[in-house]
Amino acid sequence: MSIPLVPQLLRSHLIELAENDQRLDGRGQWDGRDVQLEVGILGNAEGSAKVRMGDTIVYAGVKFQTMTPYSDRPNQGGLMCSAELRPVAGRQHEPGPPSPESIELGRVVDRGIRESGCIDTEALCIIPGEKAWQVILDLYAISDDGNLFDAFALAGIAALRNSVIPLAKFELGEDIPLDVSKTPIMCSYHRVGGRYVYDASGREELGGDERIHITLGADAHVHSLQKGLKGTFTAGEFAELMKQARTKGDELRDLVHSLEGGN
Amino acid sequence: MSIPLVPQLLRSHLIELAENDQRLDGRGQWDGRDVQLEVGILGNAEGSAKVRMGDTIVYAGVKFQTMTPYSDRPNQGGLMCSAELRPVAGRQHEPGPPSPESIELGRVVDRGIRESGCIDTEALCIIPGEKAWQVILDLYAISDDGNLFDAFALAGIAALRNSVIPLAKFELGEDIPLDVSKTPIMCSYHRVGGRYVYDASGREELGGDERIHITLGADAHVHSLQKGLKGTFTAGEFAELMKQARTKGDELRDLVHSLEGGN
Amino acid sequence: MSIPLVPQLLRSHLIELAENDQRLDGRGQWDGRDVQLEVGILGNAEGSAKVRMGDTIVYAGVKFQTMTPYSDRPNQGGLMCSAELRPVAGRQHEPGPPSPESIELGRVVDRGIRESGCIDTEALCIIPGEKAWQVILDLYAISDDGNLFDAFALAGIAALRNSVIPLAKFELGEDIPLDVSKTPIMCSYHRVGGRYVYDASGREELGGDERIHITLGADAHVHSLQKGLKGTFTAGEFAELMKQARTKGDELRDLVHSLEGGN
Amino acid sequence: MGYGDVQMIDENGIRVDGRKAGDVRPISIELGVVPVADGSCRMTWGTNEVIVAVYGPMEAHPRKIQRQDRAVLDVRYNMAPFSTSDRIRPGFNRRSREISKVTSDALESVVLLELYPRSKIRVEIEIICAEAGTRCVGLTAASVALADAGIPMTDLVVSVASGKINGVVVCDLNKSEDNYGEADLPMGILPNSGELSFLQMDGDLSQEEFQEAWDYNMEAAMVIGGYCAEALKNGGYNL
Amino acid sequence: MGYGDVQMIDENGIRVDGRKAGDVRPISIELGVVPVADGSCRMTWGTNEVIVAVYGPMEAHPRKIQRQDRAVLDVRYNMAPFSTSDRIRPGFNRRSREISKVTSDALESVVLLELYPRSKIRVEIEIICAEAGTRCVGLTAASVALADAGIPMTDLVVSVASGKINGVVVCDLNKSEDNYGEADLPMGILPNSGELSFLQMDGDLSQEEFQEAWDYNMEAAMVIGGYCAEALKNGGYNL
Amino acid sequence: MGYGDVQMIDENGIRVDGRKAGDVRPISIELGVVPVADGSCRMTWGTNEVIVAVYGPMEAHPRKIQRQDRAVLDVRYNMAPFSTSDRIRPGFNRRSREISKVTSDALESVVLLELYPRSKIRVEIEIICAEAGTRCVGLTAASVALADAGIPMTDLVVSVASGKINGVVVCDLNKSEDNYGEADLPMGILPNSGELSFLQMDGDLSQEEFQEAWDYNMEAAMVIGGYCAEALKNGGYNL
Repeated sequence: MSIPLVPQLLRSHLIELAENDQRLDGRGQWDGRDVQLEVGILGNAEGSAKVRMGDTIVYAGVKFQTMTPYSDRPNQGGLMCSAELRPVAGRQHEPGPPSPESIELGRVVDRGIRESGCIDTEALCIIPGEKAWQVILDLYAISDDGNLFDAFALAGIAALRNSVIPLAKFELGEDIPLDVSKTPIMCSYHRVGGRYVYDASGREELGGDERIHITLGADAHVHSLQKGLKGTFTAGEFAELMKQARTKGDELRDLVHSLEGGN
Repeated sequence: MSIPLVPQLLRSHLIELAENDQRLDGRGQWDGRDVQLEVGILGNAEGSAKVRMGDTIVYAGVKFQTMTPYSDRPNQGGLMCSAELRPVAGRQHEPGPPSPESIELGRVVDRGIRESGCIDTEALCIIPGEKAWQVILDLYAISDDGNLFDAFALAGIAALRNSVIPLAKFELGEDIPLDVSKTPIMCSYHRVGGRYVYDASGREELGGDERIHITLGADAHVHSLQKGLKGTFTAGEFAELMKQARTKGDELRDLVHSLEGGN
Repeated sequence: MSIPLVPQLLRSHLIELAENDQRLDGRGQWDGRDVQLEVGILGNAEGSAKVRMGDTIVYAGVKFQTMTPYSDRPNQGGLMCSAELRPVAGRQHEPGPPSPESIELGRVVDRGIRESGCIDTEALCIIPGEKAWQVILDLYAISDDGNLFDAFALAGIAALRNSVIPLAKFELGEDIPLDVSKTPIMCSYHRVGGRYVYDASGREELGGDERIHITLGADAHVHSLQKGLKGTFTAGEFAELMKQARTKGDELRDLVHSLEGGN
Repeated sequence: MGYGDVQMIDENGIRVDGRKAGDVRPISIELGVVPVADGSCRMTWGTNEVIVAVYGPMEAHPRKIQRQDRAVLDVRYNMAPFSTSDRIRPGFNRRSREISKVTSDALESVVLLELYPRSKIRVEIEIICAEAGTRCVGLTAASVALADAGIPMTDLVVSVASGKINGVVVCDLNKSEDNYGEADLPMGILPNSGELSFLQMDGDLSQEEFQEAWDYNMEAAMVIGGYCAEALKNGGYNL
Repeated sequence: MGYGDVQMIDENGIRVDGRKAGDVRPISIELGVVPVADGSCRMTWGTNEVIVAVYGPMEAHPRKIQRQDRAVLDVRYNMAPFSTSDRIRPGFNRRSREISKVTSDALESVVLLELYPRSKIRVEIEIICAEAGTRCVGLTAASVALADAGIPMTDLVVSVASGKINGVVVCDLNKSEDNYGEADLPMGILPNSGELSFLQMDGDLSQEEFQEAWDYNMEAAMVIGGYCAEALKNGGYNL
Repeated sequence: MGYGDVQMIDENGIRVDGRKAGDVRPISIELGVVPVADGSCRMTWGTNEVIVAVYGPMEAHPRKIQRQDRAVLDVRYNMAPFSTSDRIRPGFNRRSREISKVTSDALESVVLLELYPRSKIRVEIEIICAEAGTRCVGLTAASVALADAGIPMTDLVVSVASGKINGVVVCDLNKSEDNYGEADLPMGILPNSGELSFLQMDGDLSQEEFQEAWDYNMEAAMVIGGYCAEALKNGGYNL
């Protein structure tokens, strides 16, 4: 484990900017970077997406396997979400076993999707007690310039909504689209220079404090929350973030839906 | 792996004490610390015990799983004994993979119980060749002030003798007590200041040399022996330890039995 | 991972020797060390061989297990080749997980045997889709004085050709010899002092550059090639090595066959 | 699974264990339970049982983990193999790693680490018996054990979770409620400042339900914070 | 499996995807695709897609990996879990370790490591979509990415494999050909000097077939080396 | 398993392999069998075959494992995958770890480690063919290999096990006896002093049976100690 030096100069600079309501790259407090979302771009995956938010670039790929249902849930298949932070994604990402940071990242993204109930695990059953589909969503960062959480969550739900169950490959009939009933969207806020900002860049993360992740569904239903890193926040601060997440979440949900023909 | 500094001052002090037939905490050579034994104290275990010997505190918990019998022993279930030395138990216990010391600890305690034949593995068979009970005894140290071997062995056999096979939970009938036909007792002796003492404390272990573990059943039958650490001993020294272990073993066996209503 | 110091003095000496067409131990450029090959020497293995090439000594042992055939190859058994470079084999071999070097060593030897097609995996099928033989070849170095590749490859093919399928032990009938239809032979060349030599010793490896492994079958059919370590070579250099390997391969193949009664 | 079929709350708003919606399960706190540690705490909460030992401040080694300007806080959350209905295999576990991390983040927010440069403080959270809400019990007990070890802090962290069951928001789900629960909102609250240093949530809550669960947690945290303060003054609470 | 039954080459020597024996699949090269890296390259080759990022030269740490007289080259070849028809489980993998090592050996032969003592250069090869020949694509793309990062080299390494199918030697096997192939000869060729820094081979080739495959590789490498040079001059090729 | 049904000892006290109760299986000792090592020994004992190599004293590294006042003894006991009837998978193995530790403890008791501060001595025990009693063969061979390497010791350690079969105490169980044995008492004896540096025992022995097994081991150790001394003088024994 290497210890990042606390960049005191960077922190001072970020405080100064915040006092003038400015950010390093000129964005406003609640502005996100440009988002590019592509789906269906991986030849060997049953569903896929690529997200670019500024210089942060991630892929999501969906594969299907058959599994034996758990004995206490004989009518259900499974959803597994795995996030890999490989050293390709940045100078600071060293090879080795998954760090606590990357475990948290994977689990928070996973819960945001899973807990929304967007996938009906009973619909994944093939033969009760014997065979069911396991949906495996793999998240893969190629370039980390901050806010991998939101990039992974966006790529993940877009890839799932773009997936086809490969019945033909398993000699079980004709391929059918995977039914995904919701579009949970994560919005992450980082305390930088003393105030929260949306979609922190890599340098803002480096000089920032605590982080709050909010995953919302339609009608502002809350599906998942997580506070990470050292720091405290007030009820008032949280209420403002929730308000911002409602607006931004709807915007990104529209982006996902805009790529889907029939929706 | 950290290397404990050989505490030369402590060793000198222990030699001086031994020459005057004294110990650090005022005990006699063959005296043990106060022993507190409680059974049935863990809500989610099928058998449990807690042992306190001075400032050494350990738990033992028994769980049952079903297993497929090994093909060469279709009529037998299994007994598994696992000892964990987690960092909660003391400043010197660092996190990480099991050390050679903790592997030895677990295996010696396991053999003392297993080799006594106190559990009839054929009685654990449910359907020959298909299903049998696996008894899992987990030993767990909370506070290590020396002689974890004896504390684990005592908690282990008491927890097993206190166990109930959870037939109801597995929908196999009504719960029945696990049949444990013997009460093997381990007594450990450590060379401290040049002579052996019973039930060494943490500081005595730190300044001591080799260690001898003797597990006896009823009628002084020998079930398990182990010599640990650097050092040699004579036949005469061993004969004296065996004599001491016969007396102490009977005493602790009576303590275990005193907590059992009908025995 | 320890870093071997680049032995500049050794390298200079090797260059000087090469300029005079000499080697450290007096051999000619294409001479190998004395080879001793014994087969059938391990009591608990179903096939075995021991090879000594100078001070390099290795064992190969063959064991059989039953396996369930892979669903896409229901009529086939398997061959697994595993090479262990344990610390017994030399001062430089530290304990720990397999190094990239030992992984390469195992895989190159494995491919040389496997890719020759000398074992008909369909003949290893016992009951299609249900049961088949898995042949496990374990390569084990006792003393490493260079060129483990060739020693392993030679011991490996000799042990396989010496193996008996233990039908009786598995209650499947009477033991029969394993059918091995070919005798692939690996010849390895190391650039030492600027030119290639055959069968480099430990000190030649230490002061050498890149390495080329050529595995040939009868009629000079090529079954496997590998270039290892830093360095480049020309087409002309390679052609010369191929020529040398054809001669040497035939010689070693005859040695293997000379130990087999009926062949 | 037909949640509607299992009625966990009666027509008078009384839960299966007799509690009202906002009630917390019974809690006891004992200090000094690990004699070899620098500070320790045993907390029972419903049938949860948690032991926390604190070691340090002590020299951080190997040196590469040292921080020049503050102490390193090394927090581990672990479930004993016999703590649950099905045995837990010892070893690497992603859930425990994540809980260890968020617990550490929550405690770092209150411990005055800058008083101990180049040193290490170890916090060992062991779940001996698990009902529901072990991460909350562990975090609360850890902040008490740190205080017992005399480590300076700006505040305690008191953690409690509210959730939704049969469409009703209630405080501090027990095991049977958790099995049928539709959402869970654990929070870590500083009783003096009212700020949060820990927050998670899973499931489905409307904005109104969310606010209700938040408020329950805030109220409960003040009550439990009182228990903790009493335990630290008197060496224990409710024994 | 009855190779003879599956006819992969027609009577005119035309392969299933329309190529002649010596033809290479379509290739595209894009630079700078990993914005946070010091150099990077995306290469598609048939339906293979590979991304390579280069970081460094930077300080090598921990210090025990430093070399006093040169830089350490740290090369990793990895397949994304979704890159193949059957998902690949992340983690330790003997095949990837070996390919990483031989790729590193091949690149060390051309990179002027002695210019950067005590430092480290990381080369991360990620297979995003795999058809056949990923080790060749990865090695070629890695040498382009190193050039993109401005690391001085004596030459590029261009890698390509020829093989045998239905008893015929052809260049650059695609996936369906690879499934029925009888031999595979990947080589890593320095386009300027014509020397080799990488060589593997598996299967069964007579001496004559071997020579034919060798010659196909040499010719193809010169063509592909031209694409690489063009990409490095113009920021991409065939986009 | 009905031990009574399998008669391992006849009415004259003769065992299945023709030995009397106190007899040891045939033993041979060969030195220098690992040419690259500083000392080595091959010991066969019945059909057991063990090879031990000793490396050192050499510099202990990394430095954190160094001891200022003595050498570190690094002992590994390992069974080759093909050494037993069922293949053993390479890798971590609790049994091997424990035997390595007790073997190391037994050897540390006789090796004059304080003569080599800050250095390391490696002892590699490889079981090539296992019958019964491999830990005894390994420990005995290791002490011979240390002597072959010229490492100063106060004494050899000779290890042998007696056991109980069909209710009769006998010395040095072979494989078939071990399968039906009711107890096993391995000891490590210093032939000159008669002291012990190694002791284990499993099973069920009355005090009288225990004494009988102890006495057999003591007698056998003196005989085997003679073989070892002869081997060290003459470069081998019974070859």
